[in-house]
Amino acid sequence: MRKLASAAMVAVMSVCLITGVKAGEVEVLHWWTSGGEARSAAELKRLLEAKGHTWKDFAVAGGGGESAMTVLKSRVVSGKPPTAAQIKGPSIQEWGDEGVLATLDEVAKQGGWDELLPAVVANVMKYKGSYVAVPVNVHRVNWMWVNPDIFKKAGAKIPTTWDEFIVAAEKIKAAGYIPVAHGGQAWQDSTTFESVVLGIGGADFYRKAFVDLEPSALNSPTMIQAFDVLRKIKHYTDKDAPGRDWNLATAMVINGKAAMQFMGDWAKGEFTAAGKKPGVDYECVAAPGTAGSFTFNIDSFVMFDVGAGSSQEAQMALAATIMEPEFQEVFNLNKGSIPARLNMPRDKFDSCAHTSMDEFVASAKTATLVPSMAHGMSTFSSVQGAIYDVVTKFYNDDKMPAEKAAETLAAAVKDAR
Amino acid sequence: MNKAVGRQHRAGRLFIYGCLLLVAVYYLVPLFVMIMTSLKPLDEIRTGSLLGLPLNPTLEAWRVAWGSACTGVSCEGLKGYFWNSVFMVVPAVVISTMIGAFNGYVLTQWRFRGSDVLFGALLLGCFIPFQVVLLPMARTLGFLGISGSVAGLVFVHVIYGVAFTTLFFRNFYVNIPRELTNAARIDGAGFWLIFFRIVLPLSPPIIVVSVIWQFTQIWNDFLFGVVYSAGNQQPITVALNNLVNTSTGVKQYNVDMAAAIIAALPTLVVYVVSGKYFVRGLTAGSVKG
Amino acid sequence: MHALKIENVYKSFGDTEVLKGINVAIEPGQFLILVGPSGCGKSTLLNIIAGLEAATSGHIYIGEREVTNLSPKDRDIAMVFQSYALYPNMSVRKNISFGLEIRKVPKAEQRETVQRVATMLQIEDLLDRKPSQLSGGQRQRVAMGRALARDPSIFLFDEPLSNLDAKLRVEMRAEMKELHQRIQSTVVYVTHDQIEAMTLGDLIAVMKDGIIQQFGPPQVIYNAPKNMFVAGFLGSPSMNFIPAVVEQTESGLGAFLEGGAGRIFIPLVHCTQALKAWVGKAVVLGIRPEQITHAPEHEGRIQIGVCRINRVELTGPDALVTTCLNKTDVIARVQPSSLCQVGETMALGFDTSMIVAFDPATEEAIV
Amino acid sequence: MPVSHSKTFFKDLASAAALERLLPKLVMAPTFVVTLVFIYGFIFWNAWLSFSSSRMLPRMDWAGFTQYVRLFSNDRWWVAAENLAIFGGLFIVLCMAIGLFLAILLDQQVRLEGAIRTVYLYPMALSFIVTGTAWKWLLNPGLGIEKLVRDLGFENFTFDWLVDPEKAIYTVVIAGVWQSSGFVMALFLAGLRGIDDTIIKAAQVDGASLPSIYWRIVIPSLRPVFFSALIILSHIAIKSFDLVMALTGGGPGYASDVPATFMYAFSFTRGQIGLGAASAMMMLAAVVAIIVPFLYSELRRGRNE
Repeated sequence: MRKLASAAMVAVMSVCLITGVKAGEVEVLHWWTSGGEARSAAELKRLLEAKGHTWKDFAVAGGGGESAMTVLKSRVVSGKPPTAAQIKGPSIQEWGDEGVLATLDEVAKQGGWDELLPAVVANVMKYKGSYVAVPVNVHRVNWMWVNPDIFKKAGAKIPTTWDEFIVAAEKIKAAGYIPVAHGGQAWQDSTTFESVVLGIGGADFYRKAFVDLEPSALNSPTMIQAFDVLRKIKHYTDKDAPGRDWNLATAMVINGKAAMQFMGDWAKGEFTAAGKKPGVDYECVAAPGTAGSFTFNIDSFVMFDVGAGSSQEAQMALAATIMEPEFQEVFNLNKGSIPARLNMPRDKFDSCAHTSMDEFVASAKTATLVPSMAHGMSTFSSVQGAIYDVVTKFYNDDKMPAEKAAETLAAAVKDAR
Repeated sequence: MNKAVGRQHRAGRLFIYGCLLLVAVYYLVPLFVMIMTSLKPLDEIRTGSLLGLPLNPTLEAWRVAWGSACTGVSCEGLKGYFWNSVFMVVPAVVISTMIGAFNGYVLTQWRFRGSDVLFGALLLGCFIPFQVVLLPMARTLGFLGISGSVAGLVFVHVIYGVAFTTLFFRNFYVNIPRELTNAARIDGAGFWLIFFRIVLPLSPPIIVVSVIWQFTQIWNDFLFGVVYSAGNQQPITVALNNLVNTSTGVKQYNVDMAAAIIAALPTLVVYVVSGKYFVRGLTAGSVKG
Repeated sequence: MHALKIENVYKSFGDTEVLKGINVAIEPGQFLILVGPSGCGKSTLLNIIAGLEAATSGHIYIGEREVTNLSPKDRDIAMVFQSYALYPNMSVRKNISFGLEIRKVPKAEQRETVQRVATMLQIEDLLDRKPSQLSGGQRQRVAMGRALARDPSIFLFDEPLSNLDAKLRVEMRAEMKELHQRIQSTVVYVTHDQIEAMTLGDLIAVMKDGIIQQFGPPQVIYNAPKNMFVAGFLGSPSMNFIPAVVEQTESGLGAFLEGGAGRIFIPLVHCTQALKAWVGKAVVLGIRPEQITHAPEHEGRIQIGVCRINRVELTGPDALVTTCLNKTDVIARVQPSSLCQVGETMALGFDTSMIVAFDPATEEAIV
Repeated sequence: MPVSHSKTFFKDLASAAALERLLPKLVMAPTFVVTLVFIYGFIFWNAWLSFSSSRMLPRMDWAGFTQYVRLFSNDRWWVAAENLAIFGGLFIVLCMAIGLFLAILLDQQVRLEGAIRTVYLYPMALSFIVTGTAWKWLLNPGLGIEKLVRDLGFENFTFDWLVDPEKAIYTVVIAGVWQSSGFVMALFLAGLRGIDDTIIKAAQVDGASLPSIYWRIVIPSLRPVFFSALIILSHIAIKSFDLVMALTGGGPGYASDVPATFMYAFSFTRGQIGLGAASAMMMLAAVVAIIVPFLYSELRRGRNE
């Protein structure tokens, strides 16, 4: 009898001990499932586990997070949200409206986030003045990736305006290369398109069209011009482009089949994986007409309200870990982007990243720092989707006049708001 | 006369075999491409022809897909997920087949007022697009406290599989004469005894059909699997999707293909091994309206 | 004590009423036949007795107890089905012993019973076969065996012989009759075959439209049918119905039949009291074919008429000839030896002692 | 047994019988509840959503027919609806035709029947994701069939339906038929095996030729099989989601979008749950309009037989 009692005592005590450490579990929903991204996520896991918490991986790949969003909505509806999920841009506000997010103000205060983060980034992370999300990186979208060899062979100059682009593209085509590597998927069409709009209309026009969604900008001569340019770009792509994944398009630039690709800086990972060096084997330049401007795409983790307790501790630890320089550095080296926090040592980063960092700070001052429409930073997903539909429809339907496209765009956006 | 008939007959045979073989090629090409690709090294895929035989066949891709491909932060291949799927499929198939058998038994041998209407309603129900049920089902699972668990996933698969299993069993049992169960009732057997002693022993053909159908459906399901499973309990289709859908990095087509075949292997085996019984089971009555 | 009593049983499926107040009672050891055309409700009634279907209202008693709300297994009955309903997955032995097994009869006793029944039905060497390996007649025997093994208070038969060929059916009919006489069990037997009904039954209930039209011993029903339906249903070829007008003559009540070759006077000797009211009115006279034969054979109350023969059918032992009386086809049963050709005339003798008269409006017998 | 048992004993028996009469209903009860809640309840819930202003997550307010108005003015929806008509029609007809044709051929006492049948049947075992991936390769002009034929020396051969917005939906048909026709073949084969031989013999005695025996006698008697196949195929066609996603992703542009992908995109990716719900209601309405008459007539026939 006494034996039994003491055994029970031990059992009770050991339970107390375990909870005493307050080691929690985080369940992180993300769609980084392969290559450099998976390694980056693994790094986060390692850092968190070093703090004594456990990481329950919840990876759902596919379509830039489309499946993951479905899963996330179901989980929130079921009343069991994950600890953190990869959500960015205005969607953070939408989730904030649902009242399911946890506030990170305490962690932010301890970490001095207000000083570390540029105002633009910090604003995206806050809902009604409170931090609810942690940024992991800043992508620049308006890049053009260039194979300098082909330009040399074709005798073309790397374009800085869209007029120059056409001249160069003609030469490259004549030399027997594909001028533009492209994957015909809606988001890639729009990624190219937003660079065109930014290059032709400038940052103010871009903001009016894609942030303020003014009909006068959406259905304007400038927009018509942008659509015309998009169609010209299409003529410089190969006919197998539809449905192609972006990384295969990048591979065409790497392998010397195509001269240029309009893509965000995640494309750099492909070059790096192929053993190519920036400035030597490839060039990273701003898309024509967008030098000095910066379309940003910030990946971030939103923290869900999981109630008090050990999992909340783990959640806070996760938020803090993401903001630590150690993680920001490793992660962004892997991913090709730049850290979201300022004043990081930059010696490990390459020249493209350096350009990106400089322009990020500079463009913030000149008001040419704009959110990426194609990557859900400027509007709610419904509007983004409506724009996608029009752009991709125009891109794939050569019979559709640019005027019609601009008109449809304004109407579709109005409908989706 | 006889010769002419013989020649005509031979021409007919030739036509039959010609058609059958031609169609067989159409059916086999995709599998052939998948297998060949999975056996090639990556650079050979980029340069060579899609239909070409591998010059340096290697099982490396298979090894990677099974044991070391990344499906998230962990890079342990499909092997863990494979068993997740097994633990989900087996109970789901067993339970839905069982319920289907009970329902079919009641709907044919113990009809009651409104049972036909119920059956019609059930049948209509299998046309509901599954996307519609995702959110309300999520809430229900949360309410029942089985969200994000294997039990929850089994629950969902059973619910949306019962319509089909019921259809199969009902159409099979409709051919069992009512007199047979009546005779058993007179002999003193009750509802369950009749089912287990008389009806069930007649059922193997249709059980095979139902099991094959359910097994394939559930094993291959992605939508429910991805939405209702929690992190480390995801079924193999979700892992396959994670593995194939790279957002960054080089696409390893050979690994993708090997993984796709691994994910499809159990259902393939089921079809190949029991295909004969499948057709037999269908013959035995399931196709009779 | 009745072996079976059915009291005021009604049954409807949805809006259609298939049984409209059935009342029947039989004594132990009696062989009751439920006979009628398909759709008359006889099988439904049998199922209700068995408990396979529930009556909408009414009561069923087996022996001294009411079984209306009992399930089949508690009613102490056995049943043989039209399709035999042998369990296809079980051997003959198992088929026979299944009911015993469920009732937890000891193993040894089961074996003994199976042996006894098998011997009785001469199916010993079939015991280890599956039903699919048996012929129709063998299956029928096994189905009987399954019922016999149980030794119930009532046997129910649902058209057990209708799936057999003609010869086998006659054999089995005789065998069943003999078996019943031997074991003296109470039987309810459904059939649409009037010969089975006549030969097997102690009592017959003729059914139509969910109503028992007449209930009684076979010969009574045959000779004194209550209405035209019963009269027409029993007997083959069925009774001739001839429209006629009742007249009062010097020799009593009677009617004239107008044929192609002359007038025949038919005296009406039964129920004269009731028929008096019908003088001058139209009735239907029912005469069975065997009561119209070739003339010389008969004695007694015989009327002879010369008739034109329109059709001749030979059946072997005798011949059926058709003539036309009162504009109605009338069939007579004659000896083949006295047969004439189609178109010729023939003297036919009418045995008027068995003639029944019916009210043409209600089709009820005039009594 | 003592005689005195009778009263209560028989009462017990009666209540046991009542229980037994209740039992079938009890057994069906879970299915009934499940159908009511998880199918019709959810449909009702969805109908409600379609009249709400729900965006990212469900919100139960009343917005009238706004979502339907938006749906009908959405160009993409009409593309999706037209695609379903093209895909569904072709898919069902081709699967039935090929399945029946193969079944008849296989029913001619063919050698190696088992092996051939397995070959025809195996695609059904694969998930649509796998099917889509494999066919994406084969149909890709730069990788698959077009390249192969060109490598054989036919330089002008083009087969670029996958990347042609006008033809992309037909590639979905090709892959879909590939996947499902074998199963239909099995259904028909089973149906053929179930036909009474004497009917065919009788027709032969009557002097009918083999094709006309099939056309006039065998095929009409396969009516129930056509019904089963129709149910299963239309079920697959209407729910064709995975296949489209894996093969074309709805592209190029949204040229090969179908209602299922449309509904998914708007409900989950676009955060327009109300609109998605409205599109789902339209899908259900189409199903009801097509399937219910069939179901009704077949079930009635079944009851009368």
